[in-house]
Amino acid sequence: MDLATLATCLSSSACIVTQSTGGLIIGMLLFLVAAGLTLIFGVLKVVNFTHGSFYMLGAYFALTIYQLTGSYTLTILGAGAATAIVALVFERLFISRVYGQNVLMQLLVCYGFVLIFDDLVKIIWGVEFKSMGMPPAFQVPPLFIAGGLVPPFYLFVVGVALVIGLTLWLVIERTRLGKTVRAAAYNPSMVAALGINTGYLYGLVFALGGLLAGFAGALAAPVRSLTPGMGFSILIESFIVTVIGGMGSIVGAFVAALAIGLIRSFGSLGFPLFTDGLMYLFMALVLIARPTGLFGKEIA
Amino acid sequence: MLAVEGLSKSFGGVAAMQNVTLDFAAGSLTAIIGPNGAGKTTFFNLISGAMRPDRGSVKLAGEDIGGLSPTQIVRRGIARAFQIANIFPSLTVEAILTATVQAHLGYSERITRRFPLPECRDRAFEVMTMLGLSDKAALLSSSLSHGDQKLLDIGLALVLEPRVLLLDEPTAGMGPEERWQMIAKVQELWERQKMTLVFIEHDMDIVFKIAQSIRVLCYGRVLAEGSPSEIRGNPEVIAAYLGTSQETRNQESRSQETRGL
Amino acid sequence: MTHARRNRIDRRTLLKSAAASTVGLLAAPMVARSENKSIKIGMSTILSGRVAQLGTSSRNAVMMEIEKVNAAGGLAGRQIEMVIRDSKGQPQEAARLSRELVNSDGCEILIDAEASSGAFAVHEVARDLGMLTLHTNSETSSLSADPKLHLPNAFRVCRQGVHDCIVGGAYAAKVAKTKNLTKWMTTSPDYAYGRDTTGEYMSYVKYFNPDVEVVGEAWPKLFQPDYTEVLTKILQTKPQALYSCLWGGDVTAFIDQGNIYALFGQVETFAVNMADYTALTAVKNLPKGIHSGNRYIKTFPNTPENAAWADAYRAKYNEYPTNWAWENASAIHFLAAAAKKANSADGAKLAEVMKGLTIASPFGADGNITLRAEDQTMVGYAIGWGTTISTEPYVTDMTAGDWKQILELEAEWKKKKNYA
Amino acid sequence: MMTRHSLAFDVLLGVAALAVLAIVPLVFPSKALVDFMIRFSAYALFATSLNFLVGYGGMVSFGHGMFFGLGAYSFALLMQRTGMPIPAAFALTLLLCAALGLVVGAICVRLKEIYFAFLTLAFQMLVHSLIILWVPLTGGDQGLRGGIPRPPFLGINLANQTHLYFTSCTLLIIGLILMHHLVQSPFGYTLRMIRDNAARANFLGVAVFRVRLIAFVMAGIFAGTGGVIMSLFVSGAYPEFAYWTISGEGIFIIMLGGLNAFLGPAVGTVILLVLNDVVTRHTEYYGLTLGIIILLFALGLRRGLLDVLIDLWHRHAAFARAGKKAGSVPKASL
Repeated sequence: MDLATLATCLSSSACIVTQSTGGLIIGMLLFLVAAGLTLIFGVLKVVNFTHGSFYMLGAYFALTIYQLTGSYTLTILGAGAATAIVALVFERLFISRVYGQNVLMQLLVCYGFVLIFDDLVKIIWGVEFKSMGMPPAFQVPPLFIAGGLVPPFYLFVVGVALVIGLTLWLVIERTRLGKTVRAAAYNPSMVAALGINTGYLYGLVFALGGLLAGFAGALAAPVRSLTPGMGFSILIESFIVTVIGGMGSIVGAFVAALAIGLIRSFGSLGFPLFTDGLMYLFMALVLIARPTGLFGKEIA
Repeated sequence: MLAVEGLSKSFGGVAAMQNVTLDFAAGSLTAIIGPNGAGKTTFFNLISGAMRPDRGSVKLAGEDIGGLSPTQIVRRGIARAFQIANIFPSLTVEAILTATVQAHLGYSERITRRFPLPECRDRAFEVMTMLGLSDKAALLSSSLSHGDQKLLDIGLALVLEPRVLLLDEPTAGMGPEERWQMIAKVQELWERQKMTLVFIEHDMDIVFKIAQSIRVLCYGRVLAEGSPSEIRGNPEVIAAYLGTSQETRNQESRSQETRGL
Repeated sequence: MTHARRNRIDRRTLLKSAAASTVGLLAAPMVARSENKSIKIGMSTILSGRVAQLGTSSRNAVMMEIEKVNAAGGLAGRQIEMVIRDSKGQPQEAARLSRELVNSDGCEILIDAEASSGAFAVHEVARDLGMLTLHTNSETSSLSADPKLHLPNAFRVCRQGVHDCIVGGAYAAKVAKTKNLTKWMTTSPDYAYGRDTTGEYMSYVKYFNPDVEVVGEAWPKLFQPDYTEVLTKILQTKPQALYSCLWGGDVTAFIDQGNIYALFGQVETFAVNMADYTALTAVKNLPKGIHSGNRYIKTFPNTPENAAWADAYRAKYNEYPTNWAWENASAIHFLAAAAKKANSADGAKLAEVMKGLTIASPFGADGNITLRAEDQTMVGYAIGWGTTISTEPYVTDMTAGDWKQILELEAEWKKKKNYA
Repeated sequence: MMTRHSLAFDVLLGVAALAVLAIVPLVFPSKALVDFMIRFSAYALFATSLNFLVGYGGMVSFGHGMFFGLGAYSFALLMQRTGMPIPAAFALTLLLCAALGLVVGAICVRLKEIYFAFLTLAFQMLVHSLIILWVPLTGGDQGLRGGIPRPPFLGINLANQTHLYFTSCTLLIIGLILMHHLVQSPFGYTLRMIRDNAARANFLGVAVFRVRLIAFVMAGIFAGTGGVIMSLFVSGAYPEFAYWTISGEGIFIIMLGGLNAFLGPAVGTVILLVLNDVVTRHTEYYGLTLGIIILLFALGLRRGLLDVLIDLWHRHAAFARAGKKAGSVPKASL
């Protein structure tokens, strides 16, 4: 433990800024993945263990598209779209067959695909880890904000993530589609009763989840090393996020993701050896206090 | 036998039960009626410990049982059956009843012997005969007809040899003659068991046929209480309740189901 | 109907695999070990998951060398047959596989090409079965240094943490003196290798240059995808110099993420595992002037033999060898030499002659490498530090470590640890 | 009297099975088979205990591996640090597992479905990071090294692989008999009631929390036994034993074997181990192969293997009896 460092940091605005942006970037990428996860659970009641793989695919797609086009904007959009398509196909062809079945059965299908996707990546892109490299536009020195260091790229990432998150929220809260989605989350039979094609809706939700994960992957690609199985750690973390936030709650995912991000960045100062432990501890505490997560609906 | 005083409960500021005071004489057969959202089910939930009352007392034979856990209340002799039959889908009728008996006798955590304990099994069969489910003993409860499921559900409550039995719409979702068979059964059981029986019912014909006395709830308040004849003549009741049609009642009962516990 | 068909299909597949397994289990050969018969060498390594690349390169190197040995007549006249299995990096699997390699595949020699925890698992198997076992990847010093773990039948044919630390420490201390770097910080993966190496490295830096003080530590998890919290912590601590033994994809991610904080302009960085082709070729815009130890590079030792070996490997597998590759190649070199000397392929006899065996090697500091008798671990291999440049040969100004000094300090270190 | 449902019958079966297992290595003198059976015992105990929670208690735990890990570590440590005889270390280990189960269970079993799953996962990961952190005691990520001393007891010498084989098989069979007895006891049926409909059970006077907690502790003890066997097999202990992947494999095993049949997990264990051993032999694309096989199960059989077989058997019986089909009613939930 190293509480002194933490204390001195909390007393310096520079440190707080730097650490917070650090936490923010971790949190935002987590949020993008977790949002899809929680959305899918909320609507389809499916615990999508393949979501980490979507993130991985997003990153690898980004790598390829960037190598081909050299345009990062195209890369992000392309990676998102491609992943969305994969997700859609995955849902239509496989997950849709296990709706309403034992949760464990769905979990099994997902697990199967985690393994398959990892090996496919291995076959297509190779076992060795890759790095996409920073787009030239962002190869600039970090900015100083209130004495804290803030890399422009991270500003960009956080910005994009926020925009995506906001759009998502607006779509869910304001649009007709969003209403349907919420209705479906509340009571599927009702949606069916309203004469809405649930198959179409579910496919859409899955694709949306894939899109978000794909974006996350593309945004992470320039700074994280790409390896088969890279989806895994983020999967676990985003599960922690969704559970803390309350399965099915986008807002919850957002709050929890930020919390986890900050816990990581400040925790690494105070408890350098226990940053992961902190995360699980936090989750345990939340669940003990609120058995269905921060924003989770009470299942009576 | 059972008496509630000043019972109040509200959900998020919405009062579901306001200062309700009622009592049910030992061995009486009472019907609770009331329109949509009258708080009938809430009333049962409060008595059976599914919900804690905000204010007010629940007394069973003079003992205050307000705020006790469902298990504790069951042990004190209040059993209930549910609006929607909540049977254990993957178990057979026999197993369910036997397991319930063993719970009643305090054997449910026995690990020294094998299931079924003969004494429990025998009792289970008695109940089955009483209910007329003997020939269905080996069936999965989930494969029973709706009526039989409700019957079994009531049977489970009976196994506990309750002093007070709460039935939430024993005839909900049944066809006409099924209803009458059911209600006849209920009446028969009541006579045999010498217990205090309180039931929620929508079918006025049934209510007026078998209930000794009736309590009318409306928007969480006691609107009226008295003998069937008194209630029949009560203008408020007629205004508030008897106007509504059977369909809406069914919908209403369903909407309450979805609320669940 | 369709359902029924599904069942049938599936039952069939199941029966197949079941049958296959029962054959594999029951018909386990009680191998007759006649001299003229070919000899099986079992190798468990990591062919899937994060480290797959290193495992694959280990396999490549071994196969490449085996070809030569077999072409030259094999081990004392017996052709070598490699049986290579994937442990997926799980120690219990490594243990299981090693047992299976011996018990059901009839392997007579084991090569343990596992990372540290796997190596210790295989070491226990070696203790149990008494097979000749060559550890080719685990650099954790205690594996060979700790007498409690010593086995007559187990050898370590790879670099060793403490050696790296002594050389790196001496090198870093020199740089620190000239550039007057006193405030140091460390960033290493939070597992045994990371902790031990970092601790020892810094202790030697201090030993050679007492002015140096460690002002902060960060311990990212192994395979952690994001180092932001680590980087910001470094920026808070504002050290003059940074040591890290992050490796593989982790070090490249760290470099990529450090770049956007312009970290390497501000801090003199010593990354022992940077100078390995896996990292050097993967990382985009590799910053100039990062100090690194040699893991494997074609130009160090700068001999025709070494270059030739690297080119041969590259020609065969069209990628550069890794650190694990040269270590596993050396294992085969030692086996071949030992077999010649003992004129036998029998594990016990080989183990006997391997103690203290010195062979010519492209990877030797002075053209030779030796399996030191006392603790049966490799010494004399090329070890040195240099600085990175963004293009081939990626690393320049290599300063070779002084083995005389290494051995002296290693002996002291062992005393300090009560190993000797 | 001894019916098919009596403990005596189970014991008899167990003894018979043990007799067979005793003969096998004499008939097929294969070290590999012996090794396989030891691993099988460890995993089968672990998986069956997990299914005791999942299949009979309806409690899907993602953290069951914590007991496997604790079992392995505490046994290995007790043997290394204290000179105590093996049976004592074993008993003490089971005690520790029970204690952990009691503490974690008391916190977790209140939670519903997925939240229960993830809270157990959280505790497992805490146990895992504790193992990683507490290097002086556990050896950290390198695992517990230096081997496990195995002083002979009652003429049993666990340093001898054949003895270890018999011991593991015996532990396995005793474990299975005990768990089967639990499942068939009044307690077992109370557990089923809770699985089907906890709230209703509650209104029948069942102390849901306590029953769940007891089940959680019991499962922990048996899982710990599996861990002990594993530690003896690798003569050490590794953090991987307490990692979530072990719990994942456990779930996976019961899904393969079938979670509605008592022996399903045992069957599943065979399937997984065989897959693992056979597939890794032939390809390094283990994941791809395994993944496809998983899909065959999940989308093809849609149930565990043993479940399917039993189902078929019942159908046959039903057709034979020409018994009437019963329409199914959707599971009511309170």
